[in-house]
Amino acid sequence: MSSRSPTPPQEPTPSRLVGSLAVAGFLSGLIIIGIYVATLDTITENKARELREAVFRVLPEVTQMQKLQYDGERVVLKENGKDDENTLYAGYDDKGNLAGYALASDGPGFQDTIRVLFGYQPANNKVVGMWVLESRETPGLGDKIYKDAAFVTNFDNLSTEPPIVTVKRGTRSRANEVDAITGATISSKAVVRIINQGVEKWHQRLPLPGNEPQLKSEGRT
Amino acid sequence: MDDLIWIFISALLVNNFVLAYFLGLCPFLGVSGKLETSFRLGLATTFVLIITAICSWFLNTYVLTHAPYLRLISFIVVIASTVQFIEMAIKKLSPALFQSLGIFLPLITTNCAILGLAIFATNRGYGFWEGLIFALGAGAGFTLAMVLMAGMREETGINEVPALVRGTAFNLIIAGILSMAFMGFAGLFSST
Amino acid sequence: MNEFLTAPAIMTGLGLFFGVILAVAYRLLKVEEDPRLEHTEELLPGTNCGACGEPGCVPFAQKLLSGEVKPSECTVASADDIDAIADFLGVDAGEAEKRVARLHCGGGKAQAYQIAEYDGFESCRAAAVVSGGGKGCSWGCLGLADCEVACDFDAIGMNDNGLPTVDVEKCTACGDCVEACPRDLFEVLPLSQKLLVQCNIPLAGQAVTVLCTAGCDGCGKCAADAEPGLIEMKDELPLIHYDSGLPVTPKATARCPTGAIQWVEGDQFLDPNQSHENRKRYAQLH
Amino acid sequence: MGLLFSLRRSFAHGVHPEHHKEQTADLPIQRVPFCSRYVMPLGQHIGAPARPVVEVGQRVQRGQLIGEPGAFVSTALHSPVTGTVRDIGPHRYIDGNFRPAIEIEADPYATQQLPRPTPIDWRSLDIEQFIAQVQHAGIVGMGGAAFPSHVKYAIPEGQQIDDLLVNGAECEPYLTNDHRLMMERPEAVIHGTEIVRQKLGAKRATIGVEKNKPESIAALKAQIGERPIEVVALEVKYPQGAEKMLIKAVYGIEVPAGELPRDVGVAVNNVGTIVAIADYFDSGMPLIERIVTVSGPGVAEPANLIVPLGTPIREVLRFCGGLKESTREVIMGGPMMGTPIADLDAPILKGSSGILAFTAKETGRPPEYPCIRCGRCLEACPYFLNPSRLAKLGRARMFEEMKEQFHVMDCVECGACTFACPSNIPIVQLIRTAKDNLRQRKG
Amino acid sequence: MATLSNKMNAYDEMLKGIWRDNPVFVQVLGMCPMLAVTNSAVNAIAMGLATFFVLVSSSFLVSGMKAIIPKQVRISIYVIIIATFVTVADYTLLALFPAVHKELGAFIPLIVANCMILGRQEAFASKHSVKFAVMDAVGMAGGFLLAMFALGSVREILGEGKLFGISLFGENFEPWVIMILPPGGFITLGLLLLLFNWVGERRKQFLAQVAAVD
Amino acid sequence: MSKHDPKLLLQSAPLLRQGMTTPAAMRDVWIALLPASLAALWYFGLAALLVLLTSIAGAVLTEWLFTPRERRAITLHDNSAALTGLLLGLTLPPALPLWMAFLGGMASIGLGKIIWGGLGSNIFNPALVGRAFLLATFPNAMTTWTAQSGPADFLTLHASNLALPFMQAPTVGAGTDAMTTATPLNLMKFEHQGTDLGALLLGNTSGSLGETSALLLILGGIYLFLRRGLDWRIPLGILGSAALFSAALFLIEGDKYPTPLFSLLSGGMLLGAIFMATDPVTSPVTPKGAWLFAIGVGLLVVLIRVFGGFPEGMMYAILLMNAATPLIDRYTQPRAFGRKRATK
Ligand SMILES: Cc1cc2nc3c(=O)[nH]c(=O)nc-3n(C[C@H](O)[C@H](O)[C@H](O)COP(=O)(O)O)c2cc1C
Ligand SMILES: Cc1cc2nc3c(=O)[nH]c(=O)nc-3n(C[C@H](O)[C@H](O)[C@H](O)COP(=O)(O)O)c2cc1C
Ligand SMILES: Cc1cc2nc3c(=O)[nH]c(=O)nc-3n(C[C@H](O)[C@H](O)[C@H](O)COP(=O)(O)O)c2cc1C
Ligand SMILES: Cc1cc2nc3c(=O)[nH]c(=O)nc-3n(C[C@H](O)[C@H](O)[C@H](O)CO)c2cc1C
Ligand code: SF4
Ligand code: SF4
Ligand code: SF4
Ligand code: SF4
Ligand code: FES
Repeated sequence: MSSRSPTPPQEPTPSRLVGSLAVAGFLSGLIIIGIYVATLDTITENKARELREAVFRVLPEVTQMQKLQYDGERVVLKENGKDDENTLYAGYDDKGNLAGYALASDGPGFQDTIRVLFGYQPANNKVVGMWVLESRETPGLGDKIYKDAAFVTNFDNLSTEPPIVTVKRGTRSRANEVDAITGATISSKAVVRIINQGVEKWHQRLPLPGNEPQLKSEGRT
Repeated sequence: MDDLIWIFISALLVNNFVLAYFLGLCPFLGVSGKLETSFRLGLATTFVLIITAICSWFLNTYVLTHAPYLRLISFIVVIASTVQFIEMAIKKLSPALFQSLGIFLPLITTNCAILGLAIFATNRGYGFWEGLIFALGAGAGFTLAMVLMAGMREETGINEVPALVRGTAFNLIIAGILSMAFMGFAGLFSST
Repeated sequence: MNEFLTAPAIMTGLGLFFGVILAVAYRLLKVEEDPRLEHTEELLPGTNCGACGEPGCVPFAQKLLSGEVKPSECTVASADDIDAIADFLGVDAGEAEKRVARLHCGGGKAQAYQIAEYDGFESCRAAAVVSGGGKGCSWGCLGLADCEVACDFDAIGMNDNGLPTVDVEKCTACGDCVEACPRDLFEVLPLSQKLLVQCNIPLAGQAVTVLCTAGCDGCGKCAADAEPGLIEMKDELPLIHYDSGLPVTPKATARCPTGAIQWVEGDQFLDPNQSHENRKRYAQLH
Repeated sequence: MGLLFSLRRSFAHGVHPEHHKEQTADLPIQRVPFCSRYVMPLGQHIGAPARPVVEVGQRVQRGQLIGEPGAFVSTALHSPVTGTVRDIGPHRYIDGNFRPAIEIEADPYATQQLPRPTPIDWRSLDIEQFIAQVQHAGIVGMGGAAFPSHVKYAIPEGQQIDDLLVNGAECEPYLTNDHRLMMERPEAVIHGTEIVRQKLGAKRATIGVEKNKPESIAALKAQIGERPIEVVALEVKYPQGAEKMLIKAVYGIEVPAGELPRDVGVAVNNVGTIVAIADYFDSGMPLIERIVTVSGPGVAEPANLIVPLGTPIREVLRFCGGLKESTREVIMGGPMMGTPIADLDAPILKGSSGILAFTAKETGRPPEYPCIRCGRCLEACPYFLNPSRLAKLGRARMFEEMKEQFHVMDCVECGACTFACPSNIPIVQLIRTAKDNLRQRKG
Repeated sequence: MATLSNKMNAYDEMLKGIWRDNPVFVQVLGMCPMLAVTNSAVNAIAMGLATFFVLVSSSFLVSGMKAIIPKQVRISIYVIIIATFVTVADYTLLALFPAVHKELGAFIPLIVANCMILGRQEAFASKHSVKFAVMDAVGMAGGFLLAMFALGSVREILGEGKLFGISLFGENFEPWVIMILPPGGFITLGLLLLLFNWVGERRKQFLAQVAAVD
Repeated sequence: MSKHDPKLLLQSAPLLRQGMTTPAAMRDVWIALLPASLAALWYFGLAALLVLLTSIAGAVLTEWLFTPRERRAITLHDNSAALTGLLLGLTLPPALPLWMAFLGGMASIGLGKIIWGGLGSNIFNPALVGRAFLLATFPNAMTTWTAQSGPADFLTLHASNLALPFMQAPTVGAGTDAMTTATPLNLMKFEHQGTDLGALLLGNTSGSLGETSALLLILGGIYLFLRRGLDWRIPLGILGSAALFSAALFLIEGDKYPTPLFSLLSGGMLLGAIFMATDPVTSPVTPKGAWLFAIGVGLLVVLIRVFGGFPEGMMYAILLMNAATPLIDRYTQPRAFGRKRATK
């Protein structure tokens, strides 16, 4: 009991209350913007690198990429603005030829939402790579969807026509089949379902072969 | 529609705020000793969660697109002020409602379930309805966990729990076992 | 660089906006409350023990504000705390006389006869409802510690003789033991009242001695030895009139044949040979 | 369901203890000889104690009034013997406490004859006079609770008794006093029933007897004649004799909690009470003796006895050959609801239906285990309480909750729950402790 | 107030937070971050350090400005101060340790809601000098860090057989998956608290014995 | 018969007791479980015996270690700790490393019972707490089901049984895979493949030790019922509601969902409904509450089995309803005699 004021504290004027709140807000705004600006470059760079790594992982033999946006009718180059569910990435090889698209898709897994990025070549209905961006699947079981190399490589060359199906481990025989992970059938199926949904969503939107967006500049972002 | 249902079920059972995300533990451990109170706190929390969902959607859509770096602080300021305003209004307009729900409001505004909801909803890019359903599910899940916990604590209160165990340690262990039981909901409606 | 302006601007705006709203709301929606209540409450111990006779600390605080009670009536708060409250409210702290719970029975295992054997739930009240628990004296202490359990301040312990001993230091005079005892043996008395009757039996003579060697047999010697008028024999028991203002001395205990009346400084039952002591004193006097 | 229960002539829940009545069921009622010292507690009944109207040293005749009713809910007290008043003061009562009592030393040379019978013309009495007479006769309920009978007959304005229910269930194990009474004096039972029925203005009377007493049922039926009295054979189940259960079994009516039988138009009397009334109006003899079953494995010679009130239990047992070496516990009343006796000098009271002695075999119990919430107590409790919860709360000293939420005050302490409990939890004792606590708080 | 402060020993203030008044084991504060991110020792330490930074800086600022903050809006202002420092911590982590930031994810902003931080401002920093406020903050945050580390390492050791990512028991160790799952968090913290109580009890008994001998 | 002699006992009435005691009630459950336990030995050989014995040992040892000295004599004597161990053992897969079975026994009693204050005070079924703990801790080992060995090779042991404490089973991958099979529920959930009802009744399918033979479990249930050892409402309510729910699903889409009969006879349904949901300590005491509890369990099992992530839902369904038991009890107080409504 350190504050033993004999009388209850006086009430200050409302304007002083409002004023001090405003001042606090002002100062805090200043500090925040300071740190934001100071870290902005590094953060953007980190993010870009991460993204590039992910895109390069799901699209083999790609060396350059650019960000695109589906605007409701067509796919256009995205210069800036926030990413949303209609954002996609195109990957190009050394010579600037389009090698495929990197598409993000998500859906419920065993525990929580799983978000994956997968490489897709609409020309030959193929998934050419898969990378888990986000998941809270059980360590030791569900996390094999990104930790188990055998599972991840399932997606390196996978036909999506007819849609991908999961089969019991070791019984994979067709081009559209994925070996499930023993003990994590559900997570495996979830990944497949998420990719199928992604393919379904994007297949119609992507430009036909020949109409692909060209690589602008030297592949920024 | 399916998505909305899954968001609700997920927040209610599979990814219960308290039992899977560890959000709102202070009131969960502190208040869940009495059933009546727990239930009312649950209702009040659901109410604040809904307010939060609305505020955060508003901020995300109209303010933060210009200044994303202000996300955290503006959430805090706006949610806290709105709730405080509502609290004063209830106190004045309906003392009965204030007695049953309002007295919890200050307690709730400072807990992490509220901020957690705003942040999760933003991170996941939820729209208005999604955010609202998420808040409803999270609130219902919080209430469910609170009420189950309160029932168990009232029951164990008259049992011969060893003196050394009684208290927070015991409540955490009960919560742990409850959380283990809630694992049974994992994968609900996502596997088929 | 315009970000350096937006951020502070938005924040200042938010601060102003909500500051004004809340300030206005505060004016319009304010509910009157005594502003001193909160602080008074903080100064109280917050144990909600009820020793003050109020249902808890908050109601006590309310009565403090309205002047119905004095700070010192809280028996749990330390002297410093009481002064602080009195200071804060600008009232008189009040005089508190230290009071403690005293037992009106000295018939432990070694003194009182057991006529039957009790077999059941270990609680005085439970035993009392099963034909008196087998103790010959149906007024005496049953020794199954209901009072010890009831005391929230850990002030009561059961001694080897099966009687509860009250730690004078720890007792806050809350009266819980008075309520718990099925035989109504406790009374909260000022610590300064050192002459105590440790028996409650309304019988006299041999009817008492066949039940308990420490019982008051109603002989009246204490009344005779004390200042005339101080002790009255009522229902075969000495009744001490402290309010008479007459001097109270250990003399009254000197000839008590059973030790039922005692001169107690501090805790009761500290000395297992007390009744023996009484007899010695009697011998010295004559 | 209601129909089903009424067809089965029983109530829901309850337990089936072994009835152990064979020890005394065939033993005719005998009279114990007089002894030297009698103790008549002033308060042997529910209500205010009687006021002594004699002085120490005064000579009293058998049947002479020695105590006046202390209030309306109180009855008169009469001397069980001819002798001299020795003391008026605290004496040990069966509940272990000391209670004011009149001690009478019997005159060893007195004949102990009653004055010549002076029948009372009950037909000419109006209800007030009848009530006054019953109160003056010192008659209280002999079914255990010792509630002054005349109070039951004082029906408040606006209420009407349609049915008189005579309780001959005798559901307590070991006891056979009511059974012997019904067998040996069926005419007195029927006669008493008619007196009370007519005075209360009830249309019908029903005598409820458990099926395990076919001789009693037959004897009663043989005496009815044209009277509007019915004898009903009830299922053998404990506590069939508890009045609300009996009403439920016979009429299918549930007496609301906190209300009395008369609120549903029923008056309930034990057969012993009925016979006491019959005897009083036939001979003018007030209540100075009663029938007591002495039984149990610890008694040398079990018996059904007519015992003058105030006789020390020790004397009754002596007449029955004393206690066996192996006796560990003596109780007054039945084994389910009786009171254990701490001091054998305590006297026989108006409400003492039996003296039972038990040996280590019956009193030795397995250790107490924690409650495993098996629910057997709930299924036993005829009052549909939750004894398991009550016991837990009782231990945790949460008395208010027991009362407010779990209706502890509705418990009649029948003991069915404790009987059924596999964990040997002293449920009834915990309940009684809590009730005692609550009563003290209120007072 | 000055006199009060003078009577106190700054080091005592610091030490009490670490053991006697440990914010987690004794005061049971800040449970949410405590449980949410302690599935490995590294995460626990990162979160602990972020909390440390926020608590110490806010205490410093609050005690420094206590004279000019109006009482009625003090809580709002504390919250603004805390939220500012949390944002600072958030961006710093994101820039310098993106991997750690990814793991801690949503829980860094939740430091704002950690009752321990606001509690210290209200109960201590706003009433004491800068020196004591900082000392107290260091002690409390240190105690928090310690508790985080204890929980994090137990969970990582049993849950993965590793500590700081280094394998402890060889390849064949069977990990206790539950430790990394939510129930494991609750139960382990419960058992740690139990252990803490038990040690405290034993200590009290021991001290009582020593006193008796004296 | 002198004045104070013999010193009489004072015991509160009633003096009579029904005769059934708590240890005897527990013993009845043991007897009722005997056929199913023997079947486990018959089908799974020595491995079954070892798993059962270690889980019992883990349970009993923990009970003994953590019970205050003065209560030890009676807690071990009441047969309940060993029963918990046995029930836990019956829910484990046959090839489980023994050290895990032991740990499971310890978790059952430690987390499921002792912490709560011992017999009668726990809210959750201890055996299932132990199993849930094991499943969450060692999900791989706990979902590795081996084919039945049959009485011929009674003595063969699985290498995995003998794994060193804290270590994985020595042969991961090929070795165990050769022996592993899917349980009827796994087949149903992931392959939409039924199992012959005859096999389910007799028990020659894979699964946990005690769950395979429906017939013997029902036999045990009947024995317990006759001995009044269980509350008949609970198994009846669970089986009834589960049957109705799965019948409804089956009618809607027969080729996707199992038949009701399959639901009732497969997996832990019967073991759970007869022996675990009926644990008196952790189920409601009130009759109405028992019905609610049972229906809740029945619905949850089918919900989890059909729509959830796990092929089997009995354990979680029971644990979840255990958590709700205090609330159920509170709101289903019997209506006291002569009172209008039950108050809460
Ligand atoms: C604690 C625990 C966590 C689990 N986590 C996952 C998971 O993250 N992903 C998954 O597909 N299955 C998980 N499972 C397993 C599923 O419940 C289910 O048994 C499995 O997916 C099907 O088994 P199978 O793949 O061996 O056929 C988990 C099981 C347990 C016990
Ligand atoms: C205060 C009080 C008043 C009673 N008044 C009446 C009454 O007016 N009429 C009546 O028939 N019974 C009355 N009773 C008696 C009860 O109905 C009941 O017969 C008695 O308590 C003993 O019943 P039991 O042996 O079933 O416990 C009264 C009881 C009490 C305690
Ligand atoms: C559990 C219980 C059992 C009882 N059993 C009997 C019994 O068997 N016979 C009987 O006459 N009264 C029995 N009574 C007393 C009756 O409830 C009721 O008080 C009595 O029949 C009223 O008649 P009375 O006032 O003439 O005694 C029992 C009471 C209770 C509470
Ligand atoms: C019918 C019956 C079923 C039981 N079922 C279980 C059970 O499923 N799991 C368990 O641990 N104990 C069981 N027990 C034993 C006992 O009730 C259990 O150990 C307590 O929950 C421990 O407090 C059962 C006992 C009985 C009488
Ligand atoms: S219960 Fe009795 S001994 Fe204990 S503090 Fe209160 S008055 Fe004193
Ligand atoms: S004083 Fe009263 S409560 Fe205390 S032990 Fe004696 S009889 Fe029991
Ligand atoms: S003693 Fe009370 S609680 Fe027990 S069965 Fe009888 S009426 Fe019910
Ligand atoms: S009969 Fe006994 S063990 Fe069973 S619920 Fe009732 S009190 Fe508990
Ligand atoms: S830390 Fe989460 S509610 Fe307090």
